[in-house]
Amino acid sequence: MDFKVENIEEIFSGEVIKKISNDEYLIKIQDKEHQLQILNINSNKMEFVLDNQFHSVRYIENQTAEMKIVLDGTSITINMHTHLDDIVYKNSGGAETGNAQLNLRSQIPGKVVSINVEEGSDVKQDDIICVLESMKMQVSIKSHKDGKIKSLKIKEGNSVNKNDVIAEIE
Amino acid sequence: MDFKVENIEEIFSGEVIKKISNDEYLIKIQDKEHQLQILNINSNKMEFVLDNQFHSVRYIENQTAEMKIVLDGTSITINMHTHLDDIVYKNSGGAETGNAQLNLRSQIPGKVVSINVEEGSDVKQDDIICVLESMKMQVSIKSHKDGKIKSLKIKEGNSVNKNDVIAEIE
Amino acid sequence: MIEKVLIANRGEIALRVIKTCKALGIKTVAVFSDEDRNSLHVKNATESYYIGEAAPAKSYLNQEKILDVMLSSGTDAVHPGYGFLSENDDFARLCEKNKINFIGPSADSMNLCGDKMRCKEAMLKAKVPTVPGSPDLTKDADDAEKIANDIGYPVMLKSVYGGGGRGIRIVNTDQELRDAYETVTAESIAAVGKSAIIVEKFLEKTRHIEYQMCRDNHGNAVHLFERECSIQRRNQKLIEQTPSPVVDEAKREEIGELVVKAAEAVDYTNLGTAEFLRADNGEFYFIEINARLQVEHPISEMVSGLDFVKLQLDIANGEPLPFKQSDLKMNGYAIECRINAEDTFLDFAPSTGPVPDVTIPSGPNVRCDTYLYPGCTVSPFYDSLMAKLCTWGQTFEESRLRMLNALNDFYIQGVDTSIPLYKTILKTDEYKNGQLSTDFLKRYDMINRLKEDIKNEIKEKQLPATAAAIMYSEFFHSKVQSSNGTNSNWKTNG
Amino acid sequence: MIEKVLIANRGEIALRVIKTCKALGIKTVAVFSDEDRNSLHVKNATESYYIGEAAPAKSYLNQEKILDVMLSSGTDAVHPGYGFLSENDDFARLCEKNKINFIGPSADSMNLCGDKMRCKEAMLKAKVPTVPGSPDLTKDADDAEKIANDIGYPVMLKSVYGGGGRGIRIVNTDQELRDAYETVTAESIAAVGKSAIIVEKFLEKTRHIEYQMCRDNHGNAVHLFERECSIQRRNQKLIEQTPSPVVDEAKREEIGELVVKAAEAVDYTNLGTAEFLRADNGEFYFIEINARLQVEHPISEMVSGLDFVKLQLDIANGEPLPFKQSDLKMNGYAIECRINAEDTFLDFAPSTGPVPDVTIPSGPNVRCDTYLYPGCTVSPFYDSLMAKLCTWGQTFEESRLRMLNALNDFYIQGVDTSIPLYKTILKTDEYKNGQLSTDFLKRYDMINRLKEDIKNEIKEKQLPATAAAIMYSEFFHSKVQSSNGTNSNWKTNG
Repeated sequence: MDFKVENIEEIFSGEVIKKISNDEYLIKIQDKEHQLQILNINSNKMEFVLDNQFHSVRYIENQTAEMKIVLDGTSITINMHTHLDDIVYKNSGGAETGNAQLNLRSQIPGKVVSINVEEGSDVKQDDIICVLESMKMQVSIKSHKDGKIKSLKIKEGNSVNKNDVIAEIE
Repeated sequence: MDFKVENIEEIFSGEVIKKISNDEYLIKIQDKEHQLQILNINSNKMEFVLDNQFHSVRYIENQTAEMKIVLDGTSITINMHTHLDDIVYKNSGGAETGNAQLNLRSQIPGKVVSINVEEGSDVKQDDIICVLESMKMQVSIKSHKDGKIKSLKIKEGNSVNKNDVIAEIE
Repeated sequence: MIEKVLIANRGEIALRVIKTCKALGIKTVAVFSDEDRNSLHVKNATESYYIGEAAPAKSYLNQEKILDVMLSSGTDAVHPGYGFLSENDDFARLCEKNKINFIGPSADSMNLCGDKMRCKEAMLKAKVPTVPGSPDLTKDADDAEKIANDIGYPVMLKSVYGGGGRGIRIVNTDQELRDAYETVTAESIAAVGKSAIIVEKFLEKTRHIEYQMCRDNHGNAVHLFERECSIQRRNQKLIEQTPSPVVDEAKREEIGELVVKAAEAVDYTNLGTAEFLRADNGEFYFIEINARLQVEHPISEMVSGLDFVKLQLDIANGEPLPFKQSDLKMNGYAIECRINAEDTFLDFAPSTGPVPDVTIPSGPNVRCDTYLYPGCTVSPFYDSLMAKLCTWGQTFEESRLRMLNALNDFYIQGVDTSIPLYKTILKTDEYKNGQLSTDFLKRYDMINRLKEDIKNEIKEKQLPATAAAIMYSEFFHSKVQSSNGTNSNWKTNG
Repeated sequence: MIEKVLIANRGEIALRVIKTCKALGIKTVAVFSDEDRNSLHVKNATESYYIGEAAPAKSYLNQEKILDVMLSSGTDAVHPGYGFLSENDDFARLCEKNKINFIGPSADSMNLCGDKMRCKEAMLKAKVPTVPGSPDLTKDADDAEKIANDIGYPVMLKSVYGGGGRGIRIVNTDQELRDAYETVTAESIAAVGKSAIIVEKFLEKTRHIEYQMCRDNHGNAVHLFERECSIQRRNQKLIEQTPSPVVDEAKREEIGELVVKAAEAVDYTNLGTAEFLRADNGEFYFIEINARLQVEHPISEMVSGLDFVKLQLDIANGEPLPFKQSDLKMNGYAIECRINAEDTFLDFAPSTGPVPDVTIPSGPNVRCDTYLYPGCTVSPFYDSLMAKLCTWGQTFEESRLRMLNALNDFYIQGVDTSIPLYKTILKTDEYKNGQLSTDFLKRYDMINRLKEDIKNEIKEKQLPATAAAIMYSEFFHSKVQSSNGTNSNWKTNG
């Protein structure tokens, strides 16, 4: 199995070599063997000792080829695959980025206090589309491009979550 | 239902009068009504507000007529019955107390470091039967009465738990 | 004598006040909104009362409702904390009228402090130097624009009712000024229900240095030393420390004397804070009085050895100060980091939601004031301060190292926090050398240095991270394939 | 310079040492037995090594094994904590031989301190007054009986290798002496593998007052003030405080000078403690030197502002003391309560087992050193100290009130603790007035007063306890009978 840790270039190969006892394993990472002892494990969390160093890991999110963990307090994303080199990362495509992107999304949660445009309005990049309030702060959500408001997905007084679509701009 | 709190003389009658909302109740204790709101509850623990005072209770042990709880950090035993006055407490009998008691029990957990008597030995009250070690302390277990060792229930080097029988003395 | 205190607040400051009251045997009354039903202040107070919906206007700003609770619960005093009603002189007056001891200055003094223009006049009269700016409240955006052009950009727009950095914008052009005028007005109205704006010259490379004021009802006044709060984002303090690296014993005394004059000029009683800008040339300019206990009071408690809430209660009870200025000695160095729920990389945008797990740092000379507990929720209705992490040391270096250690121990699951940023800041030479200014973050490119640090940290953890991933696959993907023998060779799947 | 420290210990003291090392950027190596696989010291150290079975002789007392770990892990220094190998001069010598910096006195000095007879001689030579007693080690029980009859009962039997109150018995008759001689021998052998017993006159109504000694490798010595540790059970300290209520500035200096002489008399280096008995007439008698960091060191840290572990590391690194006696000032009042796993009503018998839940107190000027966490286990293999709860105050009263508050907040599920006893003690006038003596518990009938307090506490909680019982029945016995309507009347079952 190959592993790639976040935005670090190197790709690591890794596997379990041997189960030494009920909770002890010999694993191999990049041709080097390491002793690993599990102190406790469930599907959300593992505590383990690797080469005499204690670590605690929380498994936050798991997909086939990507895993989000918190290791000793640090958030880390790991990509994994049998042969990682072959994969075209989903993030490397051009979909949903920059000018081509239809949806304007909110990057924060908050309550809509005002909407500054209507459906059909023409907008320029950085024009204020709406204002959200969260934690006593007023935050303006600005258009990510020049275009026309195709549809508005919010109402005044409603709450939006992070990543909710604010408007479609074409 | 009647309730008696540990060694306090008074017996309290108590019942739920009314469920006000999903988590609010009106209860009656000794003819006085009280508002009770549950913040969260499971079979081990409840957090509640009684007459605007917050309390946290852990249910440690429950039997039909007796309940052990920890209320706001204090351990309390509660006896309960439809009519508490009618009950003959199991503790008020003479069984297993004082001179009539057969079993010598250990009141502490520990490892048996030495046994000072044999089966058949005659012992006097306060004679040392055995010595236990726990938390680096040596503690002598003494006979609770004059008598003869009927049987010994321990071996040197073994561990005993709190309340384990050490010996039968008749 | 105060026997029962209602705390008209929530979060860590409510807990802070309860702590001292409990130790002194004073009963406490908590109030809570829908959002705070399961909050710790509700659980730790002697009594707790529900006062309304989550939105502050419906609960923590609802004077009538809070007054009802005070009267029905037999409360004899109220501690307002900071924010909410703490600097609302109408509320202070309402309490005075109802014979409830408001723990803070009198309504009149609070009104004077809150009215930044009249306060400034009082200071000028008392010969306390202030920042150049508009002589009066601005009438409207047009008026503000005119003043800005008179004193020259950059200028600062400031709601006189704002506080803690909210309702403040720095603007460089007429257009920016007009936009900001609207936002500041809206924020001020949302926060305290009213708005009035002044314009002031914006001084560059300034430090924010403030003094703890303390004055009893008999006219005895002292200062409890300074705090430097220069590390800010969006005009809100992030990291505070005391003593300030640019205040020596002589300067402390010199400005301290001004602070006592300032307190007298507005007839201030109880604890408060006099805020100053220190220009790069070493001059101090009075900016405003915060007529309340500050967020950052713990670091002053650490170096003075005093319990400020106890001191507030004693003063409110009419007792004379138990010390003179000459009795007070500063002991050691203290630092506070404000642990906010925010996304550093998204211009500090709020981050809210459930916190399934949290580890609170502790240890010798570490203090953490927080409302967090495993399973709690960070609400979007209230401000982003989740915890105040403070450390003390006999030297500044000791305090700094303890803080770094404590920041490493602090784990908050579920929301973004400012903890990584603070770790980066505390390790920089600029911070160690005390090269502080209110534009510290931008001046020293802290966000990019944070990015670099995070990258390096992940790099260091590559090996155990890979091991963690391997074991996860092993356990939760390939369990069926495994044999049970002790020495069997397992094959990884894939 | 020390870069990597092995901590030859477990529990709270291992965590305490790790904390300072971490802040200073020094790597730490933990060792653990089977029983401690999941202990916090294993998780917090940079590296952790398994060293054997639960029984101390098989692990924490296993010098060879620990040496192996030190050599293979590239450790350059060892911190022994207290107990275990901390006062074993063979171990200190083994470290010296292997060029590992033993953080403590030299093996020779430790040997001299540990040999209570030779130490006493050295003190007499240095004109430090000592307690009347046997001139030499006792040969056997017969010899001990003879000496006891010479100096008159009550006498104290004391293993010269004991420590922290273990291996000590007070006896009043020949028969008691003979029984105790055996027990003390056995306990000493179990704890440190050897035994040798002295007999001393037992002074009544004495106070236990000790001084923190501090001496560097260059002969500079100071004392870091006294601690009064008179509240004891079975000759083990329960509650400590500093300053002592019977030591004023002049007395502090007078005895402090003796302490410096004592340190010089045995060529002591690093931190240690000189223990004294103070007779009711005010006389101080030296009893022994504890050649290690004491359990109760945090309260001295609190009033001195020093980090003792850092100080130990600096001295071990050969640095000269950074202060003179005249630089040191005592600041405020500190109290420590030793939170033990024991049954107060069963003659303080050990209580062990799983701890499913625990709430650790915190707050301004509260410090809790502990190995507890929810889900941990209190092991029968090691001693009963689970936590050290310390509070500081500018006045004694402030410290006492904070302690009471913190004791109330402390919740440990699953084992009996000494917390209720401490709450009772701290509320008595005798404690408040400083009427302390080593027989405090018996003299003032504390156990019965505790019983009374518990009874009253339960009485006060009768109403909510009944409510809790009602709701339990409601929810878990009669659920099936209930209707779901919002306003329906529920019937209790019964």
